[in-house]
Amino acid sequence: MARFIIRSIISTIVTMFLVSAALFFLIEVGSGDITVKILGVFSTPEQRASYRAQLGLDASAWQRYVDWLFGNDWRAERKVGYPLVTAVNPQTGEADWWADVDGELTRWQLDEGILMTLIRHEDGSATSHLSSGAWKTNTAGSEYFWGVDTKNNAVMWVRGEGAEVWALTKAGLRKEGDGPKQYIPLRKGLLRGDPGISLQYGRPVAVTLIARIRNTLVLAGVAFAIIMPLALFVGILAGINEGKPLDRIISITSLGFTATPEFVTGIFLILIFGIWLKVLPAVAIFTSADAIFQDPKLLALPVLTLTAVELGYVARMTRASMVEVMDSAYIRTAIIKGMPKSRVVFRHAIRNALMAPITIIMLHVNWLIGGLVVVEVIFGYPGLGYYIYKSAIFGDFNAVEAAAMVTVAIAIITRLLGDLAYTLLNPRIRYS
Amino acid sequence: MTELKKTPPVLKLEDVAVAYKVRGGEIEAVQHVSFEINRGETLGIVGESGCGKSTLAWAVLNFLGNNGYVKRGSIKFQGQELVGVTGENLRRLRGDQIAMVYQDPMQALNPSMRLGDQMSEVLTVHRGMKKTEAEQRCMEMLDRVYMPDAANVMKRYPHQISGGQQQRVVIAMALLNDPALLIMDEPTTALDVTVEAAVLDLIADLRREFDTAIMYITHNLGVVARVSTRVAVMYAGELVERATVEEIYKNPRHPYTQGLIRCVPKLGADKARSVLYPIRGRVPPPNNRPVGCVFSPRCAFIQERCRDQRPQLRQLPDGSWVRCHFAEKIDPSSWTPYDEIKTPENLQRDLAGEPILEVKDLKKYYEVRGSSLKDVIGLGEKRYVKAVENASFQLTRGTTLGVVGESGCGKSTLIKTIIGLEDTTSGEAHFLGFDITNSIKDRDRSLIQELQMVFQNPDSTMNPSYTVGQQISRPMQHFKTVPKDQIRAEVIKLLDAMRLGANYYNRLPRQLSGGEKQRVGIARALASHPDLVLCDEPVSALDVSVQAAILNLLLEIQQEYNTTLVFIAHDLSVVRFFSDQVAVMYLGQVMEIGPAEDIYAPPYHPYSEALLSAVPIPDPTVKQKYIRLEGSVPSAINPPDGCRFHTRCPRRNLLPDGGKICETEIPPWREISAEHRIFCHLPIEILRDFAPVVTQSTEEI
Amino acid sequence: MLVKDYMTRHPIMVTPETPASKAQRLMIENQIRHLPVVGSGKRLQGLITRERLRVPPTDLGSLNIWEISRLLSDLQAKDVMIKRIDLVTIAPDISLEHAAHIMIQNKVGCLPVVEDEIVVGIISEVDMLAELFELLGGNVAGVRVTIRVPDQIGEFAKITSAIAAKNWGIYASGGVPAPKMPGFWDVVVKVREVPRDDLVAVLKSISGHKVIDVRECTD
Amino acid sequence: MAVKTILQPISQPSRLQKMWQSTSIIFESRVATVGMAMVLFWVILAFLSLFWTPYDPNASDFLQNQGPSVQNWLGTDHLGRDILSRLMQGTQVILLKTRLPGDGGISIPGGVAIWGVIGSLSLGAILGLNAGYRGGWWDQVIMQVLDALIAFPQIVLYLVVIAALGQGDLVVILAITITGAPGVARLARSLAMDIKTRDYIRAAETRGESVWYIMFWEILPNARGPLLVDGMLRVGYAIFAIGTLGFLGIGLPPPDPDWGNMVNEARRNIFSNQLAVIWPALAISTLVIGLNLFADGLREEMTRYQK
Repeated sequence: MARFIIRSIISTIVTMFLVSAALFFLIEVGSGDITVKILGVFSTPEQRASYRAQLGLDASAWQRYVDWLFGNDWRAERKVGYPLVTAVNPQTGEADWWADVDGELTRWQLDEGILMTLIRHEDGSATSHLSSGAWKTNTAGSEYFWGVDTKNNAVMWVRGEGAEVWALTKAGLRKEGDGPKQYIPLRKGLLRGDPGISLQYGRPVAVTLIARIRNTLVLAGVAFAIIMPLALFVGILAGINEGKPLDRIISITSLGFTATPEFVTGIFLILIFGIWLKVLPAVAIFTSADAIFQDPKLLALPVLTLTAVELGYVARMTRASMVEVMDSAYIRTAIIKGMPKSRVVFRHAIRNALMAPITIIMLHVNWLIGGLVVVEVIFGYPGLGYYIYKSAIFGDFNAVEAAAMVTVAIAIITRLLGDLAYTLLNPRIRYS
Repeated sequence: MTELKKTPPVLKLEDVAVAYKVRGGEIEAVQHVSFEINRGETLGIVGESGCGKSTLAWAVLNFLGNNGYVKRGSIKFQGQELVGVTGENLRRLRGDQIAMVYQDPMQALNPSMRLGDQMSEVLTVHRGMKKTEAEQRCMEMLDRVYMPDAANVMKRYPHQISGGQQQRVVIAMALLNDPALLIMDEPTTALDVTVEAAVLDLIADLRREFDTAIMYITHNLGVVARVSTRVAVMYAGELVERATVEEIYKNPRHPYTQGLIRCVPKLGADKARSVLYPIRGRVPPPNNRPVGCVFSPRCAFIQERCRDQRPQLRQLPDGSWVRCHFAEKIDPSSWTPYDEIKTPENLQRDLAGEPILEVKDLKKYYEVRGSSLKDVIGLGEKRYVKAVENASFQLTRGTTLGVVGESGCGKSTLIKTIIGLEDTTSGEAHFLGFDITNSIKDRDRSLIQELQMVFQNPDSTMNPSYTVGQQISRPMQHFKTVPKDQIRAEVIKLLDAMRLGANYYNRLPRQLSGGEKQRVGIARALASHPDLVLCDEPVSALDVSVQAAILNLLLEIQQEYNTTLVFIAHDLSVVRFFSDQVAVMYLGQVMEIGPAEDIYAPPYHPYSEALLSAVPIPDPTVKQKYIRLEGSVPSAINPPDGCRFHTRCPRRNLLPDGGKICETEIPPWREISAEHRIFCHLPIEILRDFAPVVTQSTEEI
Repeated sequence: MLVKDYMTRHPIMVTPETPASKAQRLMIENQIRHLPVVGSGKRLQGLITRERLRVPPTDLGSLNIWEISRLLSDLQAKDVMIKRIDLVTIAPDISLEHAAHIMIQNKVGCLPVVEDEIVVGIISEVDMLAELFELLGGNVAGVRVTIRVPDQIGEFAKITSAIAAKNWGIYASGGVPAPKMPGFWDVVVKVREVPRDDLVAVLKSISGHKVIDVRECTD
Repeated sequence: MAVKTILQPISQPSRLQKMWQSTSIIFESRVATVGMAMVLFWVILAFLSLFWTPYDPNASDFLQNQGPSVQNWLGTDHLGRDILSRLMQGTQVILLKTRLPGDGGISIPGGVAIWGVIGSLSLGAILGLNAGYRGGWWDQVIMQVLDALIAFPQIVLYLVVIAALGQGDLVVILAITITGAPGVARLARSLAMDIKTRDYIRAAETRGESVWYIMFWEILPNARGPLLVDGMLRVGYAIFAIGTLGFLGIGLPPPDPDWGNMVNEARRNIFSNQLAVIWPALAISTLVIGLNLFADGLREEMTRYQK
């Protein structure tokens, strides 16, 4: 058994890496120029190039993958020469990057060609000083300086060559002088819980994502809690009555539900409950991310839609497995031993019949997530799926990558759990 | 004593017919079957596959599925009608008064329940016994079926014990409630011969002790002879003959029974001195049985009356029952072989001729992975399954080497290594002077062509997607042995040689019977005119009547093409009949090798002796010495040191201090003659002193 | 010679719900006189004998023909059986003579053999008689001699050694106190394949012994 | 001689008879027959739409959001287009044609769903056969990659692929291929692992046949049945997916009407015109259910046939 579990875990880790790489390169390589979307179609190539540099997109794809996954502060640290740390900005509640210069959290700023040092105080405010003797000379003779700027980038200024950059502000693009030659947008990397900044909203992805994940987990959890017992029950019921009318009814109904896309089911449910019967709101308006906790009734239709689609699938799997088991030689033995039907089903059949569906159900969790995306879009539910959809449409790759990795992680971890459950149910693996 | 008290039969079938509903009608799988079984009696039911013998067992248990039912007749159990009993009444009978043991114990046991739970529920459900008490009983019963370490076995899962032990558990489970009737459907077919022998002994013991009526279903004439008191022979859904076991073998009345007995080689018979006579034709399908006697199309004694009048089962003056119009008139000794059976002649081979295959110290180890953390990441100590250890032999052109041994003895690995499906770990192997220790990928095409193989399972030997012609012509195209435009003619020539005929060219495998598929398999192997053909149990999956035909065919081919054969089988009689030279293998090691007739008579290796003692012989008058091996075959990962057989050897104590030497030292090869060698510590003199295992009882019964 | 060796294993049994008419038919068809009634798991609940199936005429006197037939068809095994509490049973490990004693004492012709209340067999007078038959070698040919011997230690040995000295084999033997002759035992021996007169001569030569009956039986 | 008389030649069925035999299995199962009828209905409509639709599907010729009438059998949508014409035209791009990118407006025969499934069947079969037959490292590596693909929630994979490559028929085909291939590969692998234990594979190996010959000429023909049934089911999934993508607004691009997109657009007017939502929704579910029933019945019948 140890062997099986270790293999599963190793395979899971390898899978996660493969997936992260595939995801990253697919999006990075495939997607067009993201700056067009952010800056608008009327932006000039020069503006876009400048902005690309600020986003760090001018680095090689490999470099960015490593940055994305493991962060780049350790890389920037070597250039800056000081440890880089984060400190929470009390105004925004988000973390800012600072260099730890001998115990003082420090940033730099180039003002009219003069390098200024910003020292952070305990309360979060900073005071500005003139920086002296910081410039270094490179082999070509020009003076340069690596430091942390006020926009959480590690940057390189060159003395006397303040570049002209286009900065994105609330009011639009603004041309600024004194710009750095090189940017490293500081990040901790996905593995350390920092998936970067959302390009669409300009805020850290991690902050918005957590509320979304929570909402989705509520929706999926409620649906899962309804689907599983119900589907297993119905499937087993159909399985032990193979070929009888009850089985036919259950099979055909569940086939019908499974084969109907979520959006069709969802629309029909809205029509029935929202428009014709008027018992539930046809269009649920989620005023805030916490709306579901204030009005749980909003969950009803999304959950019902998910249930309709998933129930059929799981029930069919269970039925097939049950039919196969009921046909096996050892069930025949149990019947010939004179065991009552109930004992044959509960003691002999169910355990074996559940082995196959449990792995398949766990594999199916990513299908459930797919359903979630559609359901959340139909009902405007503020969850992970809706977030992925919005981000994907916008091309917000930081957000898509992070959210997709979360879904993948959920899928893979449930599959691992499925493997473990299978191991526990199946003594042939447990004792080998 | 038992004859004194007349007791009613436990099971009585009268004119039973069982039918299955299928699309567009129904099929009567079993017709006109009548018999009774008394207490303490074993009725052996023999017949070839598809004759309806298993259906009969299911009919007794009223377990015919959704589409089967007893169409006519009555099945009385303990005087009470079983047909039509359903629900709770039926459930109470099953497992309590009627129990069953099946062919494949691994399938019959629930893989995810502990054996103890599976056994004890029989008692807790039927008798309302308390769990602890029931488990106590189960343990006693396991002891009774000679299961070592019963308490431990109760806690295990089916896959953790061996096949023979599983069958003991199933038998113990069946006997827990002291049933009046025990139905056994091929209970030993999946077991090795030495294990089978032990289980058969057990069944005989238990029948005496429990006074149970046993309905024993099997296809094996040898097994029937060993366990039964009376025998019923079934053919095409009908019971054709019923008599005591002695009578059936000594004086078979029905032409089919006579035919069956002529099909199987007697242990000790060889191809030079005896001939196997297959039954011509094939069993008619249930929906197309002849109007008259079901056996008439295949009967040598057919008369006009047989064609249109169906005979009844009737009793002859000597007490046996037979379904034949002319049972009294048929004299088996007047039977003459059909024209088409050529009796191969001049089959004595010279083993000293030109060697075609030379194998020396051949080893094949497989690496196995452990399950510890170290093993998973590849740092664990490497362990090996020692599948073949130091095999050495020579094979003369045109002769046959038979390899016998129980499952896991390495005989299949040996031929896989020779043919190149596996590469060799070490040792030498030369075929026609070429080195063949490499794998087939590295061999020259012309060498591959000379080494071909015939496989065991007729159902998987042919690719279901291609016609017979396509499959036989493929080797000719591949090896380019035949010009393209002549391939068809060549294939048809081969088909004729296989006695199949040109009209088989376009048939698909699913239109062929098992024997025909096997013939095509042989034709395909011969298509490239190989010098050496390796046969991996080519007849073990076939019915006996077909088996004889295939063996004859192989003999004929060998004679015609002067092909050399390596013939693997687990049936000792077949190997003896078929081979010139025999190698006995145990746990990867060749234990004895020599001319066929020498292997089957002393001096022999203690393992060969045990095998001979275990093999079921289709003749109740033959006496076998009683030798049973203890324990089970050790793992090939850690084979015993010294002699690999020492853990089970019944002859060890003939050596001083109980054979200590066997545990530590690898035995020497004892040269009995130039060709005959025995791998044993026992000196030749002692080996020579062994009494023969098989003796013909001279006393008339 | 224990009960378990002589009892009938796997007797035909019925459930308490079996109609009495069916039970009767079973007994007639299979020529048996006792039918144990068992619940689930062969647990003994009662016993039906042929006598129990006869309805006492006094019960019938007041009924008309229709009522009788209905009464009979409604009757179940449990209505006619001897109840478990009234039954005498025996365990399989008891000696045969002990069983005989129980049967004589209780004046019953049959004892269900039970182990933990579960029926494992049934033993009846016929089984007892069968044992007697076997004991005295009833089924083989030979010379059967009855000898009256004094009730002393060593007298039986004289007979056996005399026969053994001639290299003959005793097939069966038995002894009982001579009827109405205190101080004497009647010993029966059966010897196979021996000339009658030779045997009698040998036995007569033993002093104090008296051959009181000689007969030769064939198969 | 006696043998010859018993071996009466079995008459060879003609090609037509063989075809009838293999199709007649469909009618053995009521489920499959019903499924086939549902699928055939749409296929016939699709072919019909090539030559005739009641009106131009993209012309706003009528009043908006009208119910069914003699003029417009199924009513009109929010732009005043005839729903029936749009439904009929919508079948084409799923089942009958794939529009190549470029200005020429060139289409190739075979719908997006069909090509997507063909793609996933071919890719999956190649990967699965290699993994299953060769085993060892091949198996490890291929299965690891496939596991990674399977780990993606399918819809997320669609979103990502489309976000990366933009909309278009070929992109949808690619997305269906990528999402479908792992499933096919798993099936092909398990079939190959089963079939490779058969003796006829041993026979081919002892003939020294190449690995590719064994995989494609010895194994594949015997794995054909289950793979085709799976393909049939996958056409259903593909239509399902195309509908979902259309609904999300990232499916097949205009001008051809797309059922999912029709549902999405009509949804906005759901209070005033419910029928405009119901028709395309029904269309998708009947076609998908039909395909599912067909495949299911066929599979059941095939396993019974094998028994």
